[in-house]
Amino acid sequence: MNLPLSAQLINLMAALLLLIAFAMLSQRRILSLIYLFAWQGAVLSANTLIVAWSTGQPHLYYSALITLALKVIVLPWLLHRLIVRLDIERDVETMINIPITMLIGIALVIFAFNLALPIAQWAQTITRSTLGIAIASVLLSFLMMITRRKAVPQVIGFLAMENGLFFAATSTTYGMPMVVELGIALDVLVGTFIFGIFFFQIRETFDSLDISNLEKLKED
Amino acid sequence: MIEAVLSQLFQTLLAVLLAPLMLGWINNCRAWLQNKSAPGLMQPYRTLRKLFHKDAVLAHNASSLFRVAPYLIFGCMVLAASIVPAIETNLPFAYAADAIALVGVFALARVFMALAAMDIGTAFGSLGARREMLVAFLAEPALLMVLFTPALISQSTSLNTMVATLGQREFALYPSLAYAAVAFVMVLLAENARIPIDNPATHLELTMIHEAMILEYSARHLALMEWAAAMKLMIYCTVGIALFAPWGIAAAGDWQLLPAATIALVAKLLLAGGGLAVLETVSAKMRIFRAPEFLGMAFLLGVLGMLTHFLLER
Amino acid sequence: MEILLVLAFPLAGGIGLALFGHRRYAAELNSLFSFLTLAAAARLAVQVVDRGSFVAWDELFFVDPFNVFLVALTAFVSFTTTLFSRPYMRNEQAKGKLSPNMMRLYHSMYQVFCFTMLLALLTNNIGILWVAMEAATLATVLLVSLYRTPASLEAAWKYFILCGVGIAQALFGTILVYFAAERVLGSGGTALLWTHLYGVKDQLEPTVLGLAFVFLLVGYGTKVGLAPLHNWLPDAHAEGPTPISAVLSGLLLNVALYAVVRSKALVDGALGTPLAGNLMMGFGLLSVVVAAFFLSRQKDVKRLFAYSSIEHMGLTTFAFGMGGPVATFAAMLHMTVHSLTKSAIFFVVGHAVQKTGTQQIDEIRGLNITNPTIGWGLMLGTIAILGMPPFGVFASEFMILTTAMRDHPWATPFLLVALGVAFAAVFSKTQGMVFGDTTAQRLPHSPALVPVFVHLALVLMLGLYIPPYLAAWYRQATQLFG
Amino acid sequence: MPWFDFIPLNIVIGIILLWIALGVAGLIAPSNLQYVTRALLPLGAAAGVALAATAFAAMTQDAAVCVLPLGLPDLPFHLRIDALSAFFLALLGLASAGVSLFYAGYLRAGEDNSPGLTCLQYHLFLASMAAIFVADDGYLFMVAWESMALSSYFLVTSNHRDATTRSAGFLYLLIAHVGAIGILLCFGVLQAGSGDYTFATMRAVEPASAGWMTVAYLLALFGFGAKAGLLPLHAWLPEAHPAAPSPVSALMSGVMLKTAIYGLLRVTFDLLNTQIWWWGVLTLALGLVTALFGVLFAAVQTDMKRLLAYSSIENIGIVLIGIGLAITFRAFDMHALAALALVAALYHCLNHAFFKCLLFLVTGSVLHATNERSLGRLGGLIHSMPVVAWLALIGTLAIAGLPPLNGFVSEWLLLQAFLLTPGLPNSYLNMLVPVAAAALALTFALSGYVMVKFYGVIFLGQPREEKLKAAHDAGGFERLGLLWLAVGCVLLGVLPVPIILQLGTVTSQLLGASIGDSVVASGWLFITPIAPERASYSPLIFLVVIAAVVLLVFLLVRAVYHGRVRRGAAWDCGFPLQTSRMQDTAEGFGQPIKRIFEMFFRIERHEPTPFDSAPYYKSRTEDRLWYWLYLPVARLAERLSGWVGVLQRGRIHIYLIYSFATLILLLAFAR
Repeated sequence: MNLPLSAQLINLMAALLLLIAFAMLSQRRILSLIYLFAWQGAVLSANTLIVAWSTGQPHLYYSALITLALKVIVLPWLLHRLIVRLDIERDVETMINIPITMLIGIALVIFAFNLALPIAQWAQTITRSTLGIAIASVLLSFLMMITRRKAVPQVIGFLAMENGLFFAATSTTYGMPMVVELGIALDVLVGTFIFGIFFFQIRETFDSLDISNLEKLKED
Repeated sequence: MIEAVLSQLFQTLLAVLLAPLMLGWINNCRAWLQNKSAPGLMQPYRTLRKLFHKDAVLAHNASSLFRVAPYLIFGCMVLAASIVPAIETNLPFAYAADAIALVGVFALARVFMALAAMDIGTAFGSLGARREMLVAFLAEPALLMVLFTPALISQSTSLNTMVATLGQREFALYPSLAYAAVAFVMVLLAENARIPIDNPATHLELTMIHEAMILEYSARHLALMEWAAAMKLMIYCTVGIALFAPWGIAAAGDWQLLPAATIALVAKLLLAGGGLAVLETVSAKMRIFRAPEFLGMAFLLGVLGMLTHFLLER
Repeated sequence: MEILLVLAFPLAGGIGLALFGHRRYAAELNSLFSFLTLAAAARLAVQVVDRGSFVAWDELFFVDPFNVFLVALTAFVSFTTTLFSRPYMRNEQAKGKLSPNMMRLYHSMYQVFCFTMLLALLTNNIGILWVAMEAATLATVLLVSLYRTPASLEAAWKYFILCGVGIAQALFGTILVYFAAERVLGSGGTALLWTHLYGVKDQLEPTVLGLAFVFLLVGYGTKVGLAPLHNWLPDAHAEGPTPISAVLSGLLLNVALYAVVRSKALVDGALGTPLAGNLMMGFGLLSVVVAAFFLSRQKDVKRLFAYSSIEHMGLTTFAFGMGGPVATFAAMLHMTVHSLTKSAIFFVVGHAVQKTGTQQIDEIRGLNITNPTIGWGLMLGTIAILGMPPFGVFASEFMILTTAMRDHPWATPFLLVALGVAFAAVFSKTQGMVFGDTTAQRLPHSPALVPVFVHLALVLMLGLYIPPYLAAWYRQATQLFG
Repeated sequence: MPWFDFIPLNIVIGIILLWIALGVAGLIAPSNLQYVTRALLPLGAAAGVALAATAFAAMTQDAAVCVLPLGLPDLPFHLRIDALSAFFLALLGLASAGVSLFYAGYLRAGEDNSPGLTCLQYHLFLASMAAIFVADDGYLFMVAWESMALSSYFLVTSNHRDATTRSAGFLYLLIAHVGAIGILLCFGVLQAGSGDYTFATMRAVEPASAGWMTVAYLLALFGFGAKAGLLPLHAWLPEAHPAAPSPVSALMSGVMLKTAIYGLLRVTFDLLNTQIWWWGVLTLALGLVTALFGVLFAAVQTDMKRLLAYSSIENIGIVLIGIGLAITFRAFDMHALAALALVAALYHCLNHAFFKCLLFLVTGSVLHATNERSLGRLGGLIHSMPVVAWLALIGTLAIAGLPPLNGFVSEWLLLQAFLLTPGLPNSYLNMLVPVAAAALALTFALSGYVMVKFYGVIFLGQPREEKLKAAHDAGGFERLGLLWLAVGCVLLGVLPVPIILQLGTVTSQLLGASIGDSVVASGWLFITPIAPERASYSPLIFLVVIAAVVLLVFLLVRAVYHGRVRRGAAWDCGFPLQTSRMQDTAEGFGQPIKRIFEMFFRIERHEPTPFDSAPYYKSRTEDRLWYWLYLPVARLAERLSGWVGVLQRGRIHIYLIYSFATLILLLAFAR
């Protein structure tokens, strides 16, 4: 395979992203989840940087910067403070057994790749093969949200999904227009704040962040 | 035209006046058959006269309907009598009401009788009314079926045409009419409060139907009721004769045959009365809830008659 | 220019009320801003119907009959809702359910919510559309949990998570569209603009758009409340304050559906196959049937009407899926009458709930003895929403059903069974609430029922007589999806 | 304005608008009784008379159409008046006039809703029925149809504090709605893919095949049958009629049921161009079953309004029998006979409108006078309310089908139609139809039984309760309304020929044939459907003879003997301790029927044994169909909704899985 270096780098990043996604899927401890999330952000911004450099699109630098600021620093910091304030750093949660989750994850990855295949053949970007990975990571974080019992990990899963989307945006198309990027970034930020508010409200109402408290509204 | 009206009047009066006699005749026959001593042919007339002379006694809560009813019922019977071609087939009134209407007239009279019976609000009155209506709603359809068979044969419901077709055209045997005739006799027994459905001679509370209805009547009202009943029986007999033994009934127009026709009619009526008496003597009164079976049988025979008509006669 | 006003007023309102929202006159202020928005929207509508569609602000916004009719509707209903919420929220405050700060949050967020919906409708940029939709979720989620009760928290949480996840899928769809359009329109802004996308829709790569539509449908469909993605909807409607329930089911669902329909138009052009239409019909039918059977087991009055919203959204989606002039016309009419009727119903229900102090259907009795206007309002509203003539809902359902009978006979039995079941379910419950003897007491602030009867009168008129002006308007909109 | 050139149609539209206006006017002073009862309702009655006159005139003119700029943009309101619709409009006008007059006297303040509201609902009810008869496109028809259902529903539930009333109203509206769905589908089939829902188009185009035509017919039979109370969709009728205020029950039973007949005729003979013979047989059979069922259940009722409701079911059955015959004859191209059968059916519609309205109104007067609906607590009212009693007698005799009143005329015509069936080319039918005739005869006879029970128990005998002695007779307006209808019954009974001639226009419109010429053959005095020598009937002569004889006999008896009368205690076989409790009750009258036709009923009986210390008798008679059809359907719906409940168990993970699965499925499906 004789791809340009940039493309190889991007593919590497993609692989890393997928790896982290799997790691998150299997991670029990909240604190390490947050770290993993930060790492994912880092990979993302690096990836953006590479794309920007290789295609020479100025606005991608900004978006790389935003990503760095938001997803590597601000959000993890916020989450960290949150769980410290709620002192649940040590929280370990029980999930349905990991091997099965893993297997499902792998199945998803295969599915995603097959899904992306025709498109990848049609596309001409140097980074076409990453679409599959993007889809895969989105689906994986979806799976993660499904498997989590506690509020914070679910939110992290949500943000991870956002990362996957962002990755798709940057690597398959060289980034969305600036307005949209900013809008999305803003939404994510506000969203996280609101999540924060919720954590406290839920906490003070149910004195735990276990979502199994939130199963009262139903058809009986 | 004028003779038509005359013959109409003649026949109507004949029916009205002969009715009690017919009743007397039947009673006599029964008496002979049950070897009792007979009251005499004219007894019904005497009874009527006696009743007309008496003062009417009404219950305190008798309503106007109660007083009107006897006249209405009598009127219905007179009308019925003038519809049925008993001695000749050129009756103006026959066009005013056909076989179905005839059934209607009887129904009208019956309903008034039942209502009058309920009016005083005695136990027996309403009991009689209920039983009468019970018998009626079983007998009426049977009667209609009986009438339908000749109606289908003659392609008409007008009694005139029926008699003309059956009696005055070339002679033909209709097996369907046999069924109809049997059914008719059963209906006749039921409708005229004869044994086995009812017993005109009894006042035994639990069995009576017709008598229970007129318990509260007295004097002229009772007289009219009884007379109407007698006419009803007579009319039924004439209907039977007209449908199943129409020979000798004068055709439209030739009214010089009237005397002969009249004699024929009287002869047939005597026979019919005798037969009736025999039937009543040999059979026993049945429980009220056997009546549905009895009349159901009549109904069935009526329908069978029609079916055989379709099967054999077309 | 009007476009700016339409967006500026609610935005200003949002900021202004963030400062004064707790004051005594806040409610009036709220109504005032909404009224200004309505006025601007009206002018905009007139312009469009006269001049036809146009774009503004280097193609950032565009208006065509389709979205302008929704803009007008949104502005109108949000205005009448403020009229209703004035006494309603005051009663809540009087009952001590709400603190001044909550009132401030409520008023400001209400305006922001209107702003986001109008933005979503008016923008030309599918990216901005997505941003606006997400923002709408964010604006309402805190309102749903306004009462801070466990139930309301739970509802808000589910609302947030499910809609967040859904909307994320929509973003992926958007990216895919961009990804496909970029090839044709080149990178940069234009590849996200409806106007340009429609221009080149037949050159876009089918496979990509197929995938994109799936993501968009799942994404925005979650917000429309299509089964089986609907689970957030009844909770959010039942637990939030009633004005919010009214605008949620009266307006937000419409806006989300608007996004779906726009994408359908795009994808149809690219695919040339009825894929998009079939998917929408399938979802619509499923939602109608499922909702109908849910209806018959509801005990909470607001949940009941939330499910009825799902049913009607399903019907509308089905109609849009069928396509064709009549069906599309009917679908738009149905959007209109549904949001009018449903918001009216929620107004009445709100007052009824305040009177009786419960949302349990079995405990609300004999409304039209204590307060005939509320009772008859609820009764008439229910009859209207159940699609009984002479109300407008019947007009649209008549067109939808008859079209379905002609083009998709297989679907009609499902629809009819569902409609029958829904009728039995909803009507029996409403009858119980309106008739019979009662336990209701008076309220400190007299209810504002003018909006209710204005809405119902409009719906009644639409059932008997659709003004040619409006008809022409709908027809122009129908042209866009020819 | 283009629709102002043809008079009758405009007048009809005007009257419809007038009715609506009167209703709205009621809301101006909702609680002012005088205003409503002395001004609005009489005006409504006058409008009814005007409508009847207009329609009667319009029957002989040819059809006129107009289009109102209302309704859907591509389907404005089409209106059309032809012989068929004119006939039913006349029926509506005549009946409603009497009912409105009665209502003016019947309406009380403080009862149920406010007078103004009642006035609004009542007049909307009238207007929507009129609109049904002139509607000429699917949309307007449905709008009018459902408006009728709604307005009548509100009238039925006007006493909504009573739980049974509420459930009755709900059942009524539900079945009405289901039926409406059937009708809508029927139109959907009739427009045969043309996408145009005007009746004109439906006349022009034909459904693709005989199969589709049958589907259309069956849907119509279902939809309209649900409104008419055709078995097994009758369940609402005996519930709703008693629940409603009497004038409303009168209108529902007398006129509203006829809208269903109208619809069926419209679809069968007008919108569908060809008929298939077995449709007729099916309708005939259903009609017979319905009629028998109705009369049997009427016979065992103990609530006077329920009794009348069941008798309505019976009468609708009879009408359907006529229609069934007409379809069969028509399918075999025996047009004259088809016309005869149809005339019988239509005439019976008219009769039923009169005597059923009359009787329901009578129950209204009785209800107001005694506050009793149960036959077990009435009796002897002929003494305290003689006027009502005598007018009621006319209705009773008429509905019992006794000559010379109107009920008998239609029965007579129907039986004639039956007797003339032997012409049918199908031997099976030849055999079966007479049996049907037999069943019909049984029905007629039974209705006599029922009516004797009805009248005798209410008006005759001794009062079963003390308070009944204090009952007051009906007021002026009530009497006027009753009188109007009673006179109608007599006139329709005595002078049928002109009506039948007028009906000829309807039959010639629908069947292209009429029995008019053979009727006029022997003058206005005699009905002769085919030929004088085959069958003839002259109610007038009938009446005159009876009257003459009665008079004559009366005078003779007076002249020859005397007219003396003494009053005394009732004789009763000399039993002195006679009380009112010893008369037959309604229960007692029902008993023989229950006994003979046991298999039709679902009876729960408790009979005392000779050894009971506290003996009591209790018997509940119910409708088997309720247990065989309605409850199972309800249970099925419940079970289904139970199943869907599983979808929403409150766990957010499950919800996420739904979204996830949907996404995956669609992705797999889309590529």
